[in-house]
Amino acid sequence: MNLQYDTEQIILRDTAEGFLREHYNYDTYRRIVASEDGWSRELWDEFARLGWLGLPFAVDDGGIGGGVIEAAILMEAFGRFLVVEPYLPTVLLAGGLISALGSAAERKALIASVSEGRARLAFAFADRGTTTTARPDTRGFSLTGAKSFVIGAPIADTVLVSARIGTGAGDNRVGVFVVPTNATGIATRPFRTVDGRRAADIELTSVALPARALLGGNEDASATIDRVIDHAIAGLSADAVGAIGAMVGATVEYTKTRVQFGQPLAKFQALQHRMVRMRVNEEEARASALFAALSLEGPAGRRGRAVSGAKAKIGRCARFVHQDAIQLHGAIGTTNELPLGAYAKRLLAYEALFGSTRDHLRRYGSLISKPEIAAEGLLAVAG
Amino acid sequence: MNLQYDTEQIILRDTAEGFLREHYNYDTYRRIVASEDGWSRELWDEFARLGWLGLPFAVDDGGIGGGVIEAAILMEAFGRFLVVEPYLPTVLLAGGLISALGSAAERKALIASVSEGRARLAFAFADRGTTTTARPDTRGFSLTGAKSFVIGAPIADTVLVSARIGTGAGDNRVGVFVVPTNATGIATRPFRTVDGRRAADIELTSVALPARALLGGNEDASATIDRVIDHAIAGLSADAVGAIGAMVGATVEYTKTRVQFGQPLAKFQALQHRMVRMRVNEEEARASALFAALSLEGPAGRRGRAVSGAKAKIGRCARFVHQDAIQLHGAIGTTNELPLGAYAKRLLAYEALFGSTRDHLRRYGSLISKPEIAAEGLLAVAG
Amino acid sequence: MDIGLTAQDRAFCDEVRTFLSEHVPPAMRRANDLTTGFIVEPDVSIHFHRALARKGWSVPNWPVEYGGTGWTPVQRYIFEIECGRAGAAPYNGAGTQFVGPVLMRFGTQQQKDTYLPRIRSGEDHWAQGYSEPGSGSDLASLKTKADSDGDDYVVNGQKIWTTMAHRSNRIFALVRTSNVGKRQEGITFLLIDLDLSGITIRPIIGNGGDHEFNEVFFDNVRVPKAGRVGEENKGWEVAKYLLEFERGGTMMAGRVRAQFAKLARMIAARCPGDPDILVRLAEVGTDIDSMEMIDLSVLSAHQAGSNPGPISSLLKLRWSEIRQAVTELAVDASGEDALRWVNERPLYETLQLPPEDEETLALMPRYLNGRAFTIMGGTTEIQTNILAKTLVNL
Amino acid sequence: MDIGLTAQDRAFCDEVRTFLSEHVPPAMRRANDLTTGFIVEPDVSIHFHRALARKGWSVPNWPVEYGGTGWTPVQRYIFEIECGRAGAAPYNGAGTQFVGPVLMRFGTQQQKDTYLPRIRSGEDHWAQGYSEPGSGSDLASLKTKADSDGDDYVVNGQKIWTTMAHRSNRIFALVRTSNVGKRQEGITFLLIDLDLSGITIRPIIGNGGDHEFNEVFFDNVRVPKAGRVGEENKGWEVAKYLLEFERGGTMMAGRVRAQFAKLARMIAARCPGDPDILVRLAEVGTDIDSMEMIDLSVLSAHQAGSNPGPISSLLKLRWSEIRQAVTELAVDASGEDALRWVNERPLYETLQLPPEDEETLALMPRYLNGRAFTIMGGTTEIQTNILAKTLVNL
Repeated sequence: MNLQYDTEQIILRDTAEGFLREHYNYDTYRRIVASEDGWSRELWDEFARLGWLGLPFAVDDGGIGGGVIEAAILMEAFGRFLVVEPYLPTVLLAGGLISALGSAAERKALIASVSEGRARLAFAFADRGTTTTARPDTRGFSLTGAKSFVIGAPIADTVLVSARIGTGAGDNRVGVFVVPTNATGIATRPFRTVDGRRAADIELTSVALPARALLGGNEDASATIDRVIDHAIAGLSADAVGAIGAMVGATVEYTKTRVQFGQPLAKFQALQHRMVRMRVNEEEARASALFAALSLEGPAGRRGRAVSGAKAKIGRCARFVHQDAIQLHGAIGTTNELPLGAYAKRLLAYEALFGSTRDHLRRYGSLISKPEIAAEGLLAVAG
Repeated sequence: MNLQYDTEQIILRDTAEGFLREHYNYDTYRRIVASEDGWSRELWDEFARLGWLGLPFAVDDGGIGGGVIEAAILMEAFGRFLVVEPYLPTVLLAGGLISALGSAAERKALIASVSEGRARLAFAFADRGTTTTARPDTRGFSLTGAKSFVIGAPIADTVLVSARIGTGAGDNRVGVFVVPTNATGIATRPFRTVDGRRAADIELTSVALPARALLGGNEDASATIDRVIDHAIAGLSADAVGAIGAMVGATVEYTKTRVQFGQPLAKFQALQHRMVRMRVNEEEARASALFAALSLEGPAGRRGRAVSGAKAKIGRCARFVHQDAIQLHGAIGTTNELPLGAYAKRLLAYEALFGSTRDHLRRYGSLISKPEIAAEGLLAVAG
Repeated sequence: MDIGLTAQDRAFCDEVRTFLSEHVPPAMRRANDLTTGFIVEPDVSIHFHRALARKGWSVPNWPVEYGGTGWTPVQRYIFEIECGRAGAAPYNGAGTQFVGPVLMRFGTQQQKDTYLPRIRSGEDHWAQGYSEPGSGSDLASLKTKADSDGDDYVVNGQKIWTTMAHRSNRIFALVRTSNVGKRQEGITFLLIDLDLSGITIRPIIGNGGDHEFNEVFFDNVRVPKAGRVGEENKGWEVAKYLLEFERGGTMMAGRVRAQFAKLARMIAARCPGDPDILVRLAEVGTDIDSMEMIDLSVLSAHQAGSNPGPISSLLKLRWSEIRQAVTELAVDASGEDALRWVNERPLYETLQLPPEDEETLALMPRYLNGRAFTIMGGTTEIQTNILAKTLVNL
Repeated sequence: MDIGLTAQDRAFCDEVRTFLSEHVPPAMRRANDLTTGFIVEPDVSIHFHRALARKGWSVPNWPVEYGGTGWTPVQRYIFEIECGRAGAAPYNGAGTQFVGPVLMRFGTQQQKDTYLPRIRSGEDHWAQGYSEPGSGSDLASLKTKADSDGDDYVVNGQKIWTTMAHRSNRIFALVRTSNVGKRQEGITFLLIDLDLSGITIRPIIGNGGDHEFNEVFFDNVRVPKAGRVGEENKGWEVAKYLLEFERGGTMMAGRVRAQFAKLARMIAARCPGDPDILVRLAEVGTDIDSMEMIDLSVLSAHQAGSNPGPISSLLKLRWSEIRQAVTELAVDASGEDALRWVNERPLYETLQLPPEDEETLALMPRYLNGRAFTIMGGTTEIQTNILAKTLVNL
């Protein structure tokens, strides 16, 4: 067991924070969010140049070969600086699927275009209503179905779509298809999200695809999809920890400078105790996110316990921190004059994406309610 | 609408508190609770002399003719002074059933013995396992079943037992039977409760009863039983308000006298804010109990909303107050050196008796989730 | 004791319902349902206010001689509940609840004659100029100064958090007329026309995306001394009198019940079976019941001519938290859909979706704006400090 | 980074499990399950302690030269977890975790030679004499005085909250040897035999019905100066060193996990389907996971030779709250049955019921006693004050 960052990881963290502090302040965020597309090509290219877009991918596939901790470090920095570029959908979700499912050729082609910043991808997994199905035909497949809340879809050139490839009853195999967003038969209803990102509901009506559009082979991709989504949740959790840390830090600084009744707010015991609770929540959230990241490569059961546990715990920490941070700032905290509100919105989005805090408490609860699991220490769990 | 106590009510409150302050301090409480039977005959006789045991009963039945508010005033005083005598089972539960169901003759006989302090009663309503049934036979009825957690049963000479008198399918009429606790076929397993009271599980095996043992006629008593239990919950809620008020008051006084770091605890802002929350909870609890009492004579739906609402709200207030009161007292609050612990135990009992806070939140929730009810003001609701 | 309504009360209730059914058209109801800020735009609510004025109901809390209704406390309570239920949008509480009572107590005959009728009719829309960037909870530290110059005060400085200033034609403000003695003793209460030269208004956008707050800058603004309420340097007394009204003096039950009913409807439609949502709905419901019961106790005490005591801070404290709980539960009950966002305001002018989708888009902005409930009009922390003294006697 | 166990760690884990399976008999497990106070009676836990001593494991946190095990932090963590899971009852932490380390740091050779072996073997059982009726959170205000008289101190005064004093043969106490200068500078750390004449012990019964706390009165008790640890008037330094151990320095995860697993078992048996109970179980579980992860980060930092920072107060703060949450949920999950009460203690000597009924009777006393978790060893409020300075730098 070793929970210390190594030198490279410390360097990564410092570079990321250094770069973003310089190039991604609140005004940058507001400008990008107000823009038509809601992302900055210049910064995206910088991310590529810094090796961030290839960070989690194998060197053989043209990536940097970073691990789950490296991804978490970067995501925490993104959360801390309100980065809205589509890193999660492009790199963690779509990129993760491609590395896991793609053939050597597919990986080479797609991972390279991601790492170099040429492609922005999205992953459409949540079915709205009926299951999306891929009917095999002479020319390949025909996709029909509806996907909701596809993060990054409006600004993606390619969207990965999960669809049932099983034939006949009992055969529920799911495949992942590489679909150009301009393919005929695709209707995209884009919308903004509270935290300034772009998402879309997607309608697929007999979208004709060549056989090679199916990522990898015919095997069921369900387990891989679950794992990749858990990776995304872990990444998003690190992002949330960054946002939580920023809110706590901003509140401490503000109360030290804001003077009422002849002394700084930070001198009032009632507020001091609130800020201690905020910091404690930050520490707990950080610890949970770390446990989730370190469990990603373990068995599915343990991974699920750690990831749902983190989502549920950090969701509660996020709620507590964003509310108290605003309250302690007073009126100014309820406006867009400070970045505070943007962090609050980011954390509210975290709570609801990929299953709510309540959903994950239930998932975690059903796992933990087995006494033998409840009794196990984390080392044993993760080891 | 008028929510002011009238003069008689103020006198009742002051007499009750005056008497108990003089005759029922913490040492009295401890002595009575430690005694074999867990109640004081001397004080019970005093209660009779003061007219408390006949308070809610009609004058024609030999009672005082007091109303729901008078009962609430007395119960709040009982809660404030930790009275453990079996007022709830004898007067509110059993007495309430007798007034509602009994024939003129039964009322005359039983109410008088209650009012004069000659009888201590209990009401066995909660079936353990299968439904308790009364099989009619030539000599009257034969009762068989099991009742759990019958409050006051070990010290009652008579216990009222609810049992199915319905004959054949579809006929689920329930009757209430007057059963001497020494009748053959009754097995009583007595136990203490956390708050120093006595209760018992009761086994009934072919208990032979005369026909007149059935209180009132053959009509279904279910609705009456529900109403009487709601009356008991409202009374117990007033009791809880008394206990909450005592804990809040004790905490405020203690923190004013306890000096640490050169000043009274009451001067620390963090503790001041906690005590404000305690007082606010007390006010909310008191208001909820009052609404419940005032709704007892309304239609069943509104009564249920008010009573379950009060139980659910006061249960939460009680939890918050007993925990903070102990915490603010520090170590001494965790011991039996002060009455604080006795109040905490009384409130914990309140939370779990007659359905838990959660149960009543659900009952209230199912009623309130109808928007037209949610929109109604309390006057309209109760009026 | 009784909590029932008299026959007259019920008759009155029917009269109010009839009036509301006639004067709250669907469009106003929709505007009310889809307003994400604290206040429905005046250009919507003015119509309702005018209807009230025609009926003689536009200033129910005023004494009859000033055009009040002479209603009993119970009748005013019924009116609040029914207005909430009907989705009626109140117009400029600052005028009817603050300026009006203040002028009756401290105003000159001329001020009363000038302003009261225009508040009653809705001709005037008032804004409140209290807080300053450096003076929030610590109001007495305010710096905006008014220098005497002949028949005028020359006002320089800056106010902030002035709700709806951009929709108002007048503002009442606390200004500093002296720096000697206690800070409270150098403050004066001024009525100012917002069209005077030297006044500029800068919008402040809330986290919910709404423009309700403003900064108001005063640059050598000449304000006639006729606009002074009370004596010079005695403005703090006026302000304290007014704050009493702000701190939950108004009955919240009506508005909150309406929001709560909307929440119940939404939950019934969206996640009827969800156990913890139901429990949380019940928790909020019981909170509302107990607070409404406290409201009624205050009414009853007033009716009996006795003083309800230091309860107004308690009402502000808890009602503001309960209103937040309603907006919070609404967001939680809508899951991912609550994250969908539209920039344009007001929603009722931009949206054309199925009603439930439109209301879903209002939930998150309402939650975000609602964080201000526990800050505006005296923060929860300030109320708690006050209650520590007044309610707990610490 | 990795959170895995090495092959040696796993081998060690097996060795520990084997040892525990041999030396934690069902009777001890039952005593542990039915103990409603904080501490299992020494007459039960001594047997386990002796077995540990025979194995050389009775003082794992001590340096090897004093009989410690030389385990890595991870091994000590494994030991804690496995002891918790096995239901092993720890013996007199005051001796092994407080007195031992204090003597190694401040004790004379003679004190080390006399006391350390007897702690290792379990011959001595130590009590802690810190708090006084007037000196709780504000420990430095303590008044119990020790007057120098030849080779002795004459001790007069009163200690309170001395856990298990009635089961101990020795006590370490802070006493006042000077009233000049800062209050902290007149305090001395004394080792006192409890059989000395002039010492009387009065039991204090907790709300849970258990006798664990005591008042200890000193009436002209002659204590040899050989029992002084460190210099006269330098006891505060010793106390501060010791308090560091008290504030969550010990690893809680093992004990808490054991209680949590018991809770999960109880819920699975009693109300398996209950949605809000499951959600609350999950909340506690995630709290435990995150705190255990913080524990492990501290371990890892120690291993890497770096200082974990002001984390011990955070651990005390949260672990104590989590332990309360476990006892609270247990009570809530058992409904009315949790109200059934038995006066006699210890329960494992008086009860003869089906196991689940016996455990139900332990829940309420455990909850009531557990309220002291956030008070003893530095209240939550004190920890929060400390964290405001050390963690938040306010």
